[in-house]
Amino acid sequence: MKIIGLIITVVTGALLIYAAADFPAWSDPASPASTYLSPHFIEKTMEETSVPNIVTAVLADYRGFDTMFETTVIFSAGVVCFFLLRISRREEEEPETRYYRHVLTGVTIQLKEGYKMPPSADFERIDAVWTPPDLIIKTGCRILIPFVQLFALYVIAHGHHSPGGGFQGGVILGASVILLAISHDLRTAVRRMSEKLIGILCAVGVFIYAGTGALCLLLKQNFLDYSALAGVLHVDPITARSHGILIVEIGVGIAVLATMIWIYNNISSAGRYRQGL
Amino acid sequence: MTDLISMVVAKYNYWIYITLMMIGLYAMIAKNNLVKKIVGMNIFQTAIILFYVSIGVKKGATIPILEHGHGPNAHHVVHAVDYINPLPHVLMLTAIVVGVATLGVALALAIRIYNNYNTLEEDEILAQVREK
Amino acid sequence: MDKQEEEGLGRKHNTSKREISDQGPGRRKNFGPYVVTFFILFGVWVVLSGKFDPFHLSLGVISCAIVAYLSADLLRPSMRGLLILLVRWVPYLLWLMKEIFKANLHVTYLVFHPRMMDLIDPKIVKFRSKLEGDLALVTFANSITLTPGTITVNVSPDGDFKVHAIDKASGEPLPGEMEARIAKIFGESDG
Amino acid sequence: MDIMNIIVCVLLFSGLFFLTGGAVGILRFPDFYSRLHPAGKLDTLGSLLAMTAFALFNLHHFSLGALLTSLKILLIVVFIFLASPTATHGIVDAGVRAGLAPWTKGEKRR
Amino acid sequence: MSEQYPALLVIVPLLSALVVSVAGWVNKRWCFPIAVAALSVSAWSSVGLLFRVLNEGVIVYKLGGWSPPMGIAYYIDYLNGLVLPVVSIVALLNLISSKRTVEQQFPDKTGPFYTLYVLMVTGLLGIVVTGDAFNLYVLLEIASLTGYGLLAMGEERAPLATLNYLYMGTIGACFYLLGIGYLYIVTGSLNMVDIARLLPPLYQSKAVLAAFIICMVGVWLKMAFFPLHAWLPNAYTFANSASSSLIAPLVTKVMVYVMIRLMLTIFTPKFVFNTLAVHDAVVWLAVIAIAMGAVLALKERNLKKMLTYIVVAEVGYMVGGAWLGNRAGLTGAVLHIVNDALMTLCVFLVVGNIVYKIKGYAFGDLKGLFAKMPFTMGAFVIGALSIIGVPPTCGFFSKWYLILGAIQAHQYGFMVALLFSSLINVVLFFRVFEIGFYEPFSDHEGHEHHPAVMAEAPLTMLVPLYVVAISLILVGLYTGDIVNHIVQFVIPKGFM
Amino acid sequence: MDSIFLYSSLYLAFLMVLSLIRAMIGPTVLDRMIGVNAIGSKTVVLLIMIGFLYHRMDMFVDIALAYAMLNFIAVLAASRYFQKRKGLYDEALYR
Amino acid sequence: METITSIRPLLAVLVSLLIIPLVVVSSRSPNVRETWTFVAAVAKFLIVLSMLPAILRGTEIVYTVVQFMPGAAIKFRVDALGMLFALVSSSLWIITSAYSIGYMRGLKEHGQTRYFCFFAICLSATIGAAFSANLLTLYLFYEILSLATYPLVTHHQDLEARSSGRKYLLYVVGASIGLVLPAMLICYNLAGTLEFSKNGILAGTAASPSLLFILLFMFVFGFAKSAIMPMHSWLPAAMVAPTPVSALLHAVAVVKVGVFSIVRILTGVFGIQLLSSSHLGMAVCCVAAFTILVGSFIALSQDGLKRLLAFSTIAQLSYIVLGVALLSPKGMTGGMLHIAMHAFGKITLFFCAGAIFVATGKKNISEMIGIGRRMPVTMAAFFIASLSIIGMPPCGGFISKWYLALGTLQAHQIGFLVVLLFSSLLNACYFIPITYKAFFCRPEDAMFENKVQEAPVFCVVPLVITATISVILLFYPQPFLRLARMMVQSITGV
Amino acid sequence: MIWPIDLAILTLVVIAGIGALMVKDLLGAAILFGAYSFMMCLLWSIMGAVDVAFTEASVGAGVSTVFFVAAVFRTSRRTKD
Repeated sequence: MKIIGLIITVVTGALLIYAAADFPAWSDPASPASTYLSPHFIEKTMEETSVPNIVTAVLADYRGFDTMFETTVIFSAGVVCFFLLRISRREEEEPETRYYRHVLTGVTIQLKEGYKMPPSADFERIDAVWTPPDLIIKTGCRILIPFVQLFALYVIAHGHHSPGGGFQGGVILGASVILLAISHDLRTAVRRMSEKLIGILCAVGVFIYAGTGALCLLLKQNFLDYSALAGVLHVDPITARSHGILIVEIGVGIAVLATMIWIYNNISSAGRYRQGL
Repeated sequence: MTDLISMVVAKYNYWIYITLMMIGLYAMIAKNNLVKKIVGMNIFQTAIILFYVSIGVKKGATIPILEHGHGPNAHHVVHAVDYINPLPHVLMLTAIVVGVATLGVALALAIRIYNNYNTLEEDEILAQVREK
Repeated sequence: MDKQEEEGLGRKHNTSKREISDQGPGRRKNFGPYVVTFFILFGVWVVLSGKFDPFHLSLGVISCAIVAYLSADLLRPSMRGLLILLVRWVPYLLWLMKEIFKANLHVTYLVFHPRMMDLIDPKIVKFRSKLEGDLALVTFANSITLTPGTITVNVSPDGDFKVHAIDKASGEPLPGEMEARIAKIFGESDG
Repeated sequence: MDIMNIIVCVLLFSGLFFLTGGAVGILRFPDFYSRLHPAGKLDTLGSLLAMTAFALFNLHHFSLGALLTSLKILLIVVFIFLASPTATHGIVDAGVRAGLAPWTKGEKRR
Repeated sequence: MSEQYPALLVIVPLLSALVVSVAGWVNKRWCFPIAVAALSVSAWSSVGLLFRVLNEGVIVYKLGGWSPPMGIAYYIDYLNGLVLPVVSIVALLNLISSKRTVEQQFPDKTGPFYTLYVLMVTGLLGIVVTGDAFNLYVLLEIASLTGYGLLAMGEERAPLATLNYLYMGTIGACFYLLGIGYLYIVTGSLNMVDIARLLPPLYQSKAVLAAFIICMVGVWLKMAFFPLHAWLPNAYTFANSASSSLIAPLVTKVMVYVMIRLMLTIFTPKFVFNTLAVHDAVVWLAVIAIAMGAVLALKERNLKKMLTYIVVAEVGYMVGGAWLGNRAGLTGAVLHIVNDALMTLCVFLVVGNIVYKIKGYAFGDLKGLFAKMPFTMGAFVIGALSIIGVPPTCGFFSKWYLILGAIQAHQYGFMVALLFSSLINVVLFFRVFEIGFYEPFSDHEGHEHHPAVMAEAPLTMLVPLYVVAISLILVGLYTGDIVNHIVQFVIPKGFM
Repeated sequence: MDSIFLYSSLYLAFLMVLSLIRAMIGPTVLDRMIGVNAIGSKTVVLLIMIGFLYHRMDMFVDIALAYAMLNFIAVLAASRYFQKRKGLYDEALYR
Repeated sequence: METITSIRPLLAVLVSLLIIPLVVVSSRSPNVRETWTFVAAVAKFLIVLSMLPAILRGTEIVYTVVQFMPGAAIKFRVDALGMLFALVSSSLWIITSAYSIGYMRGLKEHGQTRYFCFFAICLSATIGAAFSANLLTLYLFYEILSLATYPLVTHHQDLEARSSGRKYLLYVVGASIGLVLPAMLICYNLAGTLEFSKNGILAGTAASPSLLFILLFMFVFGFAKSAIMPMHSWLPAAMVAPTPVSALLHAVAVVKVGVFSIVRILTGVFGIQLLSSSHLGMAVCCVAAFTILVGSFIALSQDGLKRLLAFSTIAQLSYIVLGVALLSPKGMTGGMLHIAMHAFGKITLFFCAGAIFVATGKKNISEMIGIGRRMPVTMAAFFIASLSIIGMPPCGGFISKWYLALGTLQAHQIGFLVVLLFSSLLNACYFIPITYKAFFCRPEDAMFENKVQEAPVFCVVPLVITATISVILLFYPQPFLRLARMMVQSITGV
Repeated sequence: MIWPIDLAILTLVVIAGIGALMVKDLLGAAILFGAYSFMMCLLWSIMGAVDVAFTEASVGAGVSTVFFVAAVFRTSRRTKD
C-alpha cells in the first residue's frame, strides 16, 4: 500500500507542479482571478449591500445560496453523527446500573438494573467513571464562559464590519458550551441544553436562513433576494440587504452552535450521553 | 536557469501547497490507522484551502474589509487594487465548514468501527473481517 | 432523560457545593444576578463593539440579555461583591505584577543558565490554606501558578494545596504573604 | 522616533525576551513539570508585555476607536491571565493523573 | 408560480427536511408524510420544469437576484431537464417503498433517517440543477455527507466500508474543488457558462489541462469508475436496504451527469475531443471497467454485492459512451443515466423487499423465492431483463445507442465489452432465477405439487416497485420521443 | 516601525520553531501539549503584529481574542483526557 | 403494392398477452383457465384469418406501434410470408391448447398456470416475429420468445431441466446478444434503417464483401433457434420440456421463428441480388446441407423418441434454409412451404410421442415394440406424419420437397438435389422402422397385450386432426402455396 | 502579504503537518494537528484572509481539536504508524 500510495502521490504531485508552471505569478494584481470578478465585488459591495466587510457580503448575499448549503452541510453532519452514534434506550442491552452521588458528602450509591432514585435535591446522578471536576478548572471556566458567549454574539452581530459572522460566532458559542462540558461534565452541559433543544435549534437555524430566502420568494422576488424584505422591514432595499444578511447570519450562528454541541455530545460520549470527555 | 529560479521563487506558495497536499494524500492512502487517515484527510483539505487563498493574494492590497465603511467619508471611491480578492475567501469559508463537517462524520464512523472491532488499525480490522 | 428526575434534582438548595444551578437558565425568582451580569457584560460589549449607533447598541442589549439569561448562574455575581472586588483588586494586581515580574526574571535566569540542571531541584510542597471560598482558592492557586517558580498541582475544595516548585527557594515562602492579601480581598481576613 | 515609540519598543523587546525564555525553557528543562514553569509563566508575561506595547502603539493616532481597540487588546491580556494558569493547571493535573513522576535532581534529562 | 420552479425544486425538500427533523423530536409519525409531500412537490416541479424547457428552451434562474457571473444561477437545459425528474421520481418512489423497512430497522431514528434522506435528495437535485461550479461542490458534499450517514447504518461492516467511501469521496470532492480552483485561477470565474466563454483562448494552457484531468479524476472517484471503484461494492452492500436503494441508483448517475456537464458545458467538446484527444484511452478504461465489473459480479455469491458490481460495470457503459466522442455514444450515455437509474432502483427495491421479508440476500437465502414472493420476483425479472438489455425494456435502447456509437467511432473493443457484459448479465441473473425457481429441488419428475406459502412484501413496497418496473418498459417504448425531443438537444450543435 | 514589527514577527516565528520542536519530540503527550500551548500564546502575539503590518489592527484583534479562547479550550480538552483515562500511558509501547 | 394501416396485427400479438391476467386470476379453477386459453387461441386465429383475404389480394397491412429512431421502430407489416407463418402457428395453437389440457392433466403436472401463461407469451412473440416489419421488431420478439421459452423448457425444475435450460439460454440468448445484436447495429450503421425491403437493406450500401460475409454468418448463427449446425445442440437438450412444449415450440414456434428470421434476413436484409452476386447464398446452402446430412445421421442412432424427433427437426429446418438460400424461385417456394408442411407433420409426431408417454410412460423407441396394438390411432397418425416428413404422398411434405427438388434443379445445383434425396432416404430409415415395429412385431412388454387403450381424448383428438390436415394439405395446399408464391413473386418478380 | 513571515510559517505548517502524521500516538497526533491549525490560521491572516483565519481559528484550533481528542478518548490512542 505504501508503494502504491507513493506512486499515486508522486504522479499527482508531478501533474500539479507541471500545471502550476502556467499559473500567473503568485500575488500578481493582474491575474485573471483578481481582475475579472473581484473588482465588481470590491467596488460595488458598499453601494449594493451597504456592508463594508466584502467577504460577508459575498458570503451571505452574492453567494448566499452557497452559504445556505454550507449551513445545511453542518446541519447534516450533526444529524449524521446523531444518527450514527446515539444509542437509544431500546437498543441498550440490559437495564443500566445507576449511580447517584450525595452532593454534600460525596457518598456514591449504586442502584442496579434500572431502579431509579426518587427525585431528590441532595443526590445527583453520575456515571461509573465519574471523576470529581477539578476546582481550578471549574471555577476558571465558570468565569470565562459568559465572556466567551458574549464575544461570540459580538462576532455574529459585527460580521458586517469586522471579520467574523454567523459561522465563527456560532462555533465560539458552541465551544463555550463544550467548555462547560469539559470543565464540569457532560451531564451538566446536557442539562443546560437538552438534546431535544439542540436538535430543534439545529433545524431552526437553517430554517431561519432558508425561510428568509423563501420569504423573499413569497414577496415576489427571487429566492434569497433580500431586497424583497424592504417592505417588511420598512427600509430601503439596500439596507434591507444588509439586514437580510444579519438575519441569515443569526440563523447560521444558531445552526452552527447547536450542531457543534450535538456533534461533541455524540462523539465524546459515543452516543450514550452519560460521561463525556 | 534563472527562469526556473524566478519561477520557483515567484510561486513558492503553490509549491508548498502541492507538498502539503501530497503529504495528506499519501497519509490517506498509506497510513494504516483510521484516525491517522482522517488527519491526513484534513491536511489534504487545508492544502486546497491554502491553494485558494493563495489565488486571492494581491500584492500591495489590504484585507477585504472596506476602510471607513461608515462615517463621514463613507462614500469615497473604492479601488479594486487596494483590496484583496474576497471571492476565494468566501469559497474557502465554505470549504472549511465542509471540512469540519466531514471530520465530525468521519470521527463518528471511526468510533462505531472501534465499537465493533476494538481497534483502529485497518489491517487488524480486515483480519477480523476475514476470520468471520 | 427522565423528566421527573430532572425536575426533582433541580430544586433549589443553597447549602450544596454544587456550582451550577440545575434549574437551567432563567428560572430563579431573584433578578439581581441577572441585572448585575447584564451590566458587566454590557460594559464588555461596549469595549468589544466600539459602535455607538442605536442599531448596534440595541444588538448589544439583546446579546447581553441573552448571555445573562443563559449564564448568570455561572458567573454568580452580587452587587456588593462587585464593588468591593473592584476596589480591592487593583492593589493586589499591582502587587501581583511585581511578583510575576520577579518570578519571571528568576525563571529566565534558570532557563539561560548554562548549568541549569544543577540549579533546579523540583519538589512538591504541600500545605493547607485558610481560605474558604471557591473563588478565593482559585485566585490563590492561579497566583501561585503565575509567581515564583511554583505551579499549583492540586487544590481540594477544603484548601489542601499541592504545589510543584522548581527549586527550594521558590517553594519556601508559601502560603505566605499572598494568601493574606487574597484573604483581604475576599473579606476572609478573620484568621 | 518619539518617546512613545521607544517605550513601545522597549516593552516589545522585553516581551520577546521573555517569550524567548519560554521557548528555550521548554526545550532545556529536564522534565514535564519543570517545563511547565517557563511555558506557563514566561509566555504569559511575554504576551502581557508585548500586548501592552501594542496597545500603546495603537494609541498613536488617538481616537475613540483606537482607544477601544487598545482596550480590546488589554481584554486579551486579561483573558490570557485568566486562562493561562487554568490551562497550565489543567496540564499539570493531567500529568499527575497520568502518573508521571516528577524529575528529581540527578536524574537523566527526559 | 411556475417561474419559481427551479427554486422550489431544491428549497421545498430543504425546508421540509428541517421540518422533518423537528417533527422527529415532536412526533415521529409526521416525518414520513412530510417527506413524501416534499419530494412530491420536487417531483412535480421537476416535471413542470422539463415541460417548460421543452417549450421555452434554457431557463436561467438567478438566486438572490444577482446576475450570473456575480451571483449563483441555475441553468436548466435539456440535459438536466431530463435528469431532474428521474432523480426526484426515483427518490420519491424509493421513499414510499422504504417506509416499512425504516420502521423495521430504525424504530427510534425515523426522524433523522428521513431528514438525511430528504437532504440527500436536495443535494442531488441541487447538483443537477446548479450552474455554478463551486455551488456544485457544496451540494456534492451535502449529498455525500448524508450518503455516508445513510450508508453507515447497516450491518456490522457498514461503518468500515462507509469510512472507506468517505476517504475516497473526500479525495474525489477535493479533486473536483481543486480542478475548479485551477479554472478559477486562469479565468477568474466560477459560473459554468462563463468559464466556458472564457476558456477557448486558454485551451493550450497546462493549467486548464490539469484542471480537466483533476476534475475528471475527482468525478470518477465519486462515481466509482474502474480503477477507482474499490469503495463501492462494500459500501452499498452492507448498507440498509432503504439507503442503498436510494444511493445506488442515484449517486453514480448524478456523478455521470456531472461528468457530462463538465465535458459539454465547461470544457466544451472541442477541448475534450480535439485538443486533448485522450478519449481512446478513456474508452479502453471503460472497457476494462465493464469487463472487470462483469467478472467480479460473476464471482459473488451474494445478490446485493453482485448488483453493486453491476453498478460498477454500468458506470463503465456511461463513461465509455460519453467519451466515444460521437452523437450516438453521448445519446446512449445520457439515455443510460435515465435508464440505469430506473433499473438499478428496480433491482435494489427488490433486494429491499427480500431483506424485509427474509432478512438475507445471499444466494442461499433466495431458495424458493419465486413461490414465496412471486410479485417481487416478477418485478425483479423485468429489472433483470432491462439490465441484460432485452427489448422492449429501456436497457436495450441505451445499449443500442452505445453500441451504435462504438461502431461509428470504430471502438470495437467497447462494443465487445458491452456485449460481453450483457452475456455475463444473462448468466448472473438467470443464476439467481434458477436458485429462486428450483431450490429446494423437487423430486426428479417434478410432478409433486408444493403448495407455495406466499410471504409477499406489503403493498407500500410492491406498488412503487411495480411503478418502476412498468416504467422500465414505458421508458423503453418512448425512447424515440425522449431522444427526439430532449436528448438530441443536449448535444451541442456541430458535434459529430 | 513596520520593519521592527516585521523582524519581531520573524523572530516570533523562530521561537515557534523552538516550541514546535518540543511538540514534535515529545517525549510524552503532555510535553507536546506544552509545546502546542506555547505556540498558541506566541500566535496570539504574532496575529496582532500582522494586524499592525496590515495597518488594520482593529480587524485582527477579534481573531486574536478568539484564538486565545479556543486554544485554551483545546488544551483543556486534551488534559481532560487524562482525568478520565487514569494511568493509561500506552505511548511507551510504541516509543 | 398497396398497403393498409390497421391495428389488427397488433391485436393479433396482444390477444394472447391480454388473457394472462385472466389465466392467473382463475388459476384455482382449471376449467375456466383453460377456457381462457382457448378463447385467446381462437381469437388469435380469427384475427389472423381475417387478414388473409387482404393479403391474398396482394395488399400489405402495416401498423407502427412506436418509432424509436429513423428506420427503427416497433412496426408490424403483414406480408405473405408472415401470413403463412402466422397462419400455421395460430392454427396449431388451438390444437396444441387442447392437447396441452389432456397432456398436463393426464400427467398431473405442477405449475400449470405458469405453463399456460408462458405458452401464451410465446405465441404472442411468435406472431409478433411473423408480422415484424423490421429487424428491430424481429429481434425484439425473438428475444421475448427466447426468454419466455426458458420457463417452459425447465418446467420440471429438476437437475436435468436446469442444465438443459442453461444450455438453451447459453446458445439462444448468447448467440442473439453476441451475434445478432452487433450485426443488426452494424447494418443500421451501414444503411441507416432496419426496415425490411424487397431488395434488401444492405443492397445499396458500400459494404465490403468480407463484411457482408461476416454479417451474414453473424445472422445465420446468431438466430440459433434455427439450429443450424454448430448451433444446434440446445435443441435435443431442450426436449426435457413437457411434450406439448416440444411439439408446438420446438416444431413450430421457436425453431420456426429462427428459420423464419433467417429467411427474412436473406430476403429482406441482404436481398436476392446481393446474395447471388456475392455468392453468399451458396455458402449458406453449404452450411444447411451439412446440417441436413449430419442431423439425419445422428437421428438414425437415437433411441429416445423425442431426441430422434429433435434431430429430425434439425435436419428438416435446414431444408427451409437451403431452399431459400438456393435463390431460385421454386426452391424458395419450397422452402417457405416447408415451414407449414413440416409444422403439421412434426407436431403430429410430437403429439404422438406425448400421447405414448401419457398413456404408457414410455420414452424410448426400443420399448415401443408392439405398441400399435394398444394405441392404434396414435400410431396410425404417427405413420402418416412420418410419411409427411419423409416427403412421400399422400402427405403435404411431398409438395414442399417437390418444390425444393425443383429448386435445386432450377438453380443448377445437382449436388444439393442429391443431398435432399439422400436425407429423405435417411428419414425413411429412421421413421419407417418405428411404425413397423409398433404394428408388426410381437410386443415384448406385457402392457401392450391388453386391449386398445389410447391416451386421454384431449390428447388423441388433436393428433388425429393434425394428421388429417397433413394429408389434406397434399390435395389442398392452397392458402400456403399461394402465399409462398406471392412472397417469392414479390421478391424475385417471377 | 508579507512574504518572509509567510515563508517561515509555511515551513512550519509543513513540519507540523508531517509531525501530526508521524507521531505514534493518536492523542499526540490530535494535539499536533491543533498546532497545524494554528499555523494555518496564521497563514491565512498573513495572506490577508481574515475571515478565513477567523474560521480556521475557531474551527481548526478550537472545535476540531476537541473533536479529535473526544474521538480518541472514545477509542484508543494506540497506533502502529
